[in-house]
Amino acid sequence: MTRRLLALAALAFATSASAETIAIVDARLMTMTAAGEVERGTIVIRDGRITAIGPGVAVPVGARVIDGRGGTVTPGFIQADSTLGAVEVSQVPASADRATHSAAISAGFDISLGLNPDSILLPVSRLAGITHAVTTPLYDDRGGRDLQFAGQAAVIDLAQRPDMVTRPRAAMVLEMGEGGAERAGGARGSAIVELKATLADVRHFAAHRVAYDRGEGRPQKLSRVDLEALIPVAEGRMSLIVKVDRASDIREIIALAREEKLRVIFDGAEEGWRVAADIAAAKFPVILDPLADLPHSFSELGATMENAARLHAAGVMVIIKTGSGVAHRARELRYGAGNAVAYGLPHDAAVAAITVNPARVFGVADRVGSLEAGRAADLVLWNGDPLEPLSQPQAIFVEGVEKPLTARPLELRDRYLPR
Amino acid sequence: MRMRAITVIAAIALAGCAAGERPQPSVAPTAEASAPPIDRDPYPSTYRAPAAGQVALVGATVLTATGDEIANGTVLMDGGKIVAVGAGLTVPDGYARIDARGKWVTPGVIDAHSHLGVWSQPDSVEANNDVNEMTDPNTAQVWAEHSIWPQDPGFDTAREGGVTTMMVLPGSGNLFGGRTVTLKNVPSVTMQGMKFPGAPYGLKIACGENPKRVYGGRGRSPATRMGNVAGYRKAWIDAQDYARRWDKWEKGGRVGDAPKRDLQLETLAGVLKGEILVQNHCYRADEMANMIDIAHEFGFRIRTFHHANEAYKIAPLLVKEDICVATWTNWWGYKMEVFDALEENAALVDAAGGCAIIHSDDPVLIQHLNQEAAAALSSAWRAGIRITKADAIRWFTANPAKALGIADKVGTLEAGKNADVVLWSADPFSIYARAEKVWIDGGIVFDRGDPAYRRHSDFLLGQPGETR
Amino acid sequence: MGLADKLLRGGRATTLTTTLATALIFTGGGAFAAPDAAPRDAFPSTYQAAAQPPFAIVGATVLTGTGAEIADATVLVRDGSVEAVGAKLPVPEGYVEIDGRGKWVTPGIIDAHSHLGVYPSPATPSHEDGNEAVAPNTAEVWAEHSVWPQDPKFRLARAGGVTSLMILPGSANLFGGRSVTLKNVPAVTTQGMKFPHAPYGLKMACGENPKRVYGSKGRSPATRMGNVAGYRKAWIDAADYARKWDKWEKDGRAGDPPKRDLQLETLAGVLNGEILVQNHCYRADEMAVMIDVAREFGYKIRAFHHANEAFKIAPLLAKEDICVATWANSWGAKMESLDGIEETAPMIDAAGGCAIIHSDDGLLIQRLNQEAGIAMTAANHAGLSISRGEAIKWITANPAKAMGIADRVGTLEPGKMADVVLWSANPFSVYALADRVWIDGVPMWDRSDPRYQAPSDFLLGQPGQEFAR
Amino acid sequence: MIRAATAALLACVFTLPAAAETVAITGGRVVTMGQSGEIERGTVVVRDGRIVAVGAHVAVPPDAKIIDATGKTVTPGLVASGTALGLIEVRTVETTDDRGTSARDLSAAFDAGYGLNPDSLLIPVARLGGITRAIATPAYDDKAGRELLFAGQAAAIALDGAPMLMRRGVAMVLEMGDAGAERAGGARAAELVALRAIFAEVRDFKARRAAYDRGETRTYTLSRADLEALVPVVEGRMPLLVSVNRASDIRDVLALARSERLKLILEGASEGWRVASDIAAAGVPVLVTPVENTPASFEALGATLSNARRLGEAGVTVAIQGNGNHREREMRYNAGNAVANGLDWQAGLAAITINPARIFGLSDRIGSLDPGKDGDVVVWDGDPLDTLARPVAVLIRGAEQPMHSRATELRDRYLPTVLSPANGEKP
Repeated sequence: MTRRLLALAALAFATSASAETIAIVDARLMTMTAAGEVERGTIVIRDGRITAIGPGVAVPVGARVIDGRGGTVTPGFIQADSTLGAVEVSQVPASADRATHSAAISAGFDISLGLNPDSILLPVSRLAGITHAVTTPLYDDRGGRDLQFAGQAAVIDLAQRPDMVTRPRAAMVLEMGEGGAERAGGARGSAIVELKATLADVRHFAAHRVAYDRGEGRPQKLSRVDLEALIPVAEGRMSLIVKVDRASDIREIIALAREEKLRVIFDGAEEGWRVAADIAAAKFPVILDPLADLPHSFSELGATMENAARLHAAGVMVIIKTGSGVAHRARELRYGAGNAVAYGLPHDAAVAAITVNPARVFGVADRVGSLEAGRAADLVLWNGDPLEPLSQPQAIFVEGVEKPLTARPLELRDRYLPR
Repeated sequence: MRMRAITVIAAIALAGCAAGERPQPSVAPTAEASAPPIDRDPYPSTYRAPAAGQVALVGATVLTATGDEIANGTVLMDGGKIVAVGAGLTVPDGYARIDARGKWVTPGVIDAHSHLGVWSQPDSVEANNDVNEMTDPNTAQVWAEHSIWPQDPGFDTAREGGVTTMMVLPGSGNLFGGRTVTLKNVPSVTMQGMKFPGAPYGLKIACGENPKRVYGGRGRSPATRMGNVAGYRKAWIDAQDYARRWDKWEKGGRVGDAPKRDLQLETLAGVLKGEILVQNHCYRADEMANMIDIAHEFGFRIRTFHHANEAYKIAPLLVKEDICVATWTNWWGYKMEVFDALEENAALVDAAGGCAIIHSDDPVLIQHLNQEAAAALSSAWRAGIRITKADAIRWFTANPAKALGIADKVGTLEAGKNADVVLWSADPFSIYARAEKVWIDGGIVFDRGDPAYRRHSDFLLGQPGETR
Repeated sequence: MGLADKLLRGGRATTLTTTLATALIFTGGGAFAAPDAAPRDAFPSTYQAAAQPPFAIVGATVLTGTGAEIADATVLVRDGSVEAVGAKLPVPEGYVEIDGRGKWVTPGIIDAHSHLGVYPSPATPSHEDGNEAVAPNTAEVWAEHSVWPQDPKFRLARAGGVTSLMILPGSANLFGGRSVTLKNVPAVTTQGMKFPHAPYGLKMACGENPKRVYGSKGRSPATRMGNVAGYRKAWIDAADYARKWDKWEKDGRAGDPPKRDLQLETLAGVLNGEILVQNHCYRADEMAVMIDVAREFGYKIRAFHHANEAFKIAPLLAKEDICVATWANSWGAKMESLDGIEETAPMIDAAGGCAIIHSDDGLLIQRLNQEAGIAMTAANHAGLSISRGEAIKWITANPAKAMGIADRVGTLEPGKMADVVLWSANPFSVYALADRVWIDGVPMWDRSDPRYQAPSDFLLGQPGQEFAR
Repeated sequence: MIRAATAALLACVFTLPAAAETVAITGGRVVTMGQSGEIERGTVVVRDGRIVAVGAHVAVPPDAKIIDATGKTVTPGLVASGTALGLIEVRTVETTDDRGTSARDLSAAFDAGYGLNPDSLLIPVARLGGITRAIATPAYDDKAGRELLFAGQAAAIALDGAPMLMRRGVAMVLEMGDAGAERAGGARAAELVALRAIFAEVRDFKARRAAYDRGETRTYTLSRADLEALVPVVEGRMPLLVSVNRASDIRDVLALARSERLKLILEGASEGWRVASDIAAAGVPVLVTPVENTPASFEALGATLSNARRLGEAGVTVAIQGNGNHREREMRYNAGNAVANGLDWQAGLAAITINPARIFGLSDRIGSLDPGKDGDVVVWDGDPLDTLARPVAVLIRGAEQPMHSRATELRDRYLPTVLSPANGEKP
């Protein structure tokens, strides 16, 4: 009991960067940088920062040595398209802040506000090597809502600390295809026309803010909050995550993005492999769930487990996620990547798809997603291949802070574990 | 190669249509009967095993699901049955020899909880949703087999994941959801062509949040968990009464009019007689304890608790009651009653000596039950629980076979058992392992190297991506 | 060891008779011998107290629950039972001695009205199982099937000295269902908490709630006269049902037994005296009507709950031997509680009745001692003379009586279950904290020892649980 | 006993609040909560509604009515924050509930200072719990699926009859966390975004009132009345009273207040102890109900009996609330329970006297026994925080208040039947 309380205390208070020097030795290092993979190397961490990494790095005197033999060090994983921090129990609405049905807030919805760093989902996901997530708004259509945008996604860390937002407003979320059509009057055409009209409104607003505030601008369908939020999208400064699956829908979006000069991140793209060359030419990244191989709807009849491998082979930057808006099952991210490997994606590309690729796409690659000297340690030591279920993390660092290998389910387990 | 495969498939597919003879009803008419007997098997299986030759898998690591891991093992199949399993066996003449060195062999994967065919792909299409007859808390009169669409593309993808047998259940909106059906995962035009011959029926019962939300939300009973229990008990009282009336009529030499048949009570009475197995969706430990007391009160047995995320809290009780636990590893937290889910649930039940099962309840997860089990095994090792791969393989083979009442036929690689076999490219507890070949009753039903075996469903013919 | 057996034996005096009576009426034998008839105990308790060495609490002021206040007293506990209580008793050898000087000892607190487990925290629709508000008569439901043993409030109530409690269904219906009496011990199953052989209760509700719930749906009852018509119709059905079973029994069980009906089985249990009526009823005039209904159909009301106006008919209630479970502070939330006063319980007591302070609330259950203190103080200000020895009964001996377990708990008398609270100070004071709590002689709470403060599974790993409380 | 009861009966029928006169409360232990600290045996003199002298050696004016407080404790009148006093009679009788509006264009402008009921029978009950002043606080009326964010403005009231309004607009009431999110569309972020937008609107409106009236400003989502009501809030003159519980929500509110330069009061704050230093650093006071320790919702999982103590230790100004509506008299027990769980006794008393007075800007008039302040004094026969003590005299603005309520009248009516059952069922 006392032991458990101590563990609890550790869990709650282990947030300050430790002032010690740690060396992880003799591990396989997947740096995700130009240095590539080091078969047997050492990482030295001092005051939460990586001070040296590579083969033949000397262990400083007095360092705490973590034996990494047989193990692998990867950057902390990034779960793209999750709702971590915004949900506790999906079916308890009060604990879910993933979406709004406010009639006045659409693009302006900013999920980085009101996140819960104490969420018990964070340590659960962390035990699967996830140190960051792209927390992404969902749609709440309860009120017969017909607003276009789900809102703005944020990159967060899973350190369980108050300032959990790594990058707020990292991208705008828009569903097109079947869902978007439904929300725009039932036809894909209407959704696209509406989107173009909205972008025109936003550009007008951006150019006539003063008049708008004088009440002299043209009538705006969107609220001021929404209009403001969309300016960086219309100006190509903020990426637009477009949820879409059907091959033809993907092509439409590529064309629209060219006309409107939008930066697009495809999400889902279950038939992406069928238009892989177009996506590669447009240089748009794709977030996908490698396990999605079922024809759930008429938009994803071509779904296959080989989607990731085929897109990668065509030169598309692939980001792997677990499901859509996943929270409780975010921990399956590495299994998804493993399955992509089983279905043809190179192993290093699969690890990139959950580390450096999302870091780059969401603008946090200077902090996370790869292992370099000078950075805060954001990494995981595994006792085997990180994509294997039979491997477990041996040490986890989130942005310089070593996190305990505990979570509520483990406490529960220990309570009932036969002794 | 391709031609041969297609022929086999055609044979399988036709099996469902070619059923000329119906098996005899299981209740034979008696001479003095004044009323026609009840046909206990009105929708009989027309399944015929695929053409099976003599096959030898040689050199693989074999997990028999009886507790053994055999290195350099040989598995011999003949006439649809396992003939022998052992290390370095001599392959008799006439056997087609398959080089399995570096690969692994297990029994066919059995999913104890599936909704394939009753909630078919595309599952966003409402017309494809036949899983929940949510019109009354007690719909014991409905049978899942009458909702099955054999063309659900999910059957194919499940087969590619090594699934040879599955139980398809009605949903959990009702206290009594209806009868389950156990299927062989073979391509077929008819449901009867997939039915597992001789498999007992199950009765789907649901605890907890779902029934009370569905009916409480409509201002009907049950609106609370105590309302759930009152609903179960009332139904069992009715069933006892019904069973007694029939018994009396039978014992009285079938004189006079038979009691009027009632489909709902017929199913419940089947449980009281032990012919139908209770498959109980129930998450919380305290609710499982209540269900066990109800079973004692009315004298029936619960075969399996499904989902059962808190089973670890009462593992010794479940062992004592000999109730299987079918659960997940990774699912948790989406509603209150799964809040206390552990990755170690199955392992803790196993460690207590119980019958642990990893099930899917999902068309994606059913393709990766081996991986879900691997994650459970990994968590067990993390917790210091000593379970071997040879033990853990039971979680999706031998143990679900027990839960489904077909353990005498499938679930292990033992001589005499049906030859439902999976050849894996690697250790099935590895994320990279894929089912390379799958046999059902000794006949090949999947071969990853042969495109002819992939995507059989009529639905996907001519659709985008069909040629993947 | 045989402690559990001992507990069962202890309970035999009344409950076995009761149980046998049930058996005679419904089954005439073992439950499983005649599966069509009602079993005696379909959801049997699996509660067993662990064996403990004997102990003595020495030097405390003891309120025995029998009316006495004993200074510098010794309480001896052995094999889960109270062995002896008295001033300066010698402590036998081998007893663990607990220093009670400056402290107070009372019987374990008993709450006669709680919804812990059926309305757990946090309040989410998935947990809320207290009111089967789908029909005015749901006598067929049993509260125990709604109890979530992991409700974090059980542990909080334990820290408030509560050792036994009756969980009732809610008050939306005329007949809400059966209540269940629990030992406040941590358990994974409800059966693991069930007070062995405690009789069932039947929750009935008067007044505003049923008529609002059903009247607003355009169904009966929509008025108080509709309420009464509803009760009477149900009792007529129950009497008919009981008569059919009696006849079948008397006819030597020839022929088919009558078909079981869960709803009528519970009501018939009341008519036969095995199930105790626990009646939510605020107004004096409605209580008087309920007493007449009980007379008409020949059953007894064991307790009126809430009963804010009980003080208006205190002599009637004393004469009818009906307990009154009420509050000191709650009043005015609705019309029928407008006349609530702080002195209801003491006035019942002064009239010779059975007064109870109950909680009906997850916060108040942690402080029933204070609520009793408020009532006592208010009464003494009003000129009544209520001693502490008397007032402690409101939360110990009297609720035990209302729940039909007074032969086993509620007082510190030799042979009773050792459900004991050691308080840091006069328990009626706002500053008194339960330092230690024993249930059947087993330590269940210790304010200075984290081993006894473990929270519900639900709170494991949750934010803000860094220290026990 | 019967004699006492009869006397009480008579007293309650004929006693009206005494007019302000000169009163000397002598010989008691005086806990001033003010500049004189605690006086072992002291005297408090009240004249013309005001305290004129407090001390150990104060001369009793010759015309003074003397209340002998020997062996008793004298405190300032208690101040109840966050109450429905004056706004409600029976919670389930809607016509008697004036706590909130369901009007679709009335939010911040709703003012609980209108429509107060000085005849409310809740007031004598609260007074018998030593409460002399209260903050009448608006509540939400969400029946019509209301989406407006603010409940309205709270008012300070006195519990000595009409006119009871003491000060209007002492705080703007806003619910955040679970309930606030629900009202703003189901997500916390939605409410935070909406609030920022609203404050921007109010600032814009404030700068361009004339243009607004010419119809030349941009369209505002709020009505003019609501905009006007919020001007003192964005100017930091009117505190924003925010109900919030989860630690992260508290941090969000503190950040919002910092960036918007708002004056903040937190209410509820079940997990306040977890961010106590943040709250203290922000100089924000907190209204707590210290007995609320159940994890009643996902935003209160960290609820604990030690909240008040921990907040106090971190340097947060804490006021303790009662148990709502009809149960405000339990406020002092709540303070007692906070003390039982570690809060300093003086701090416990401060939390129901001087602290709420300060928090709502009323400490120039009430909250302590200092010369010049209103004569709100309570004499107790024991520890005012304990269940075992009762007030024996209550003065508000210098006037002795009747020591009975409808409840005590009921009690006294029925006491004789209880004590003499032979008298029958009815008196």
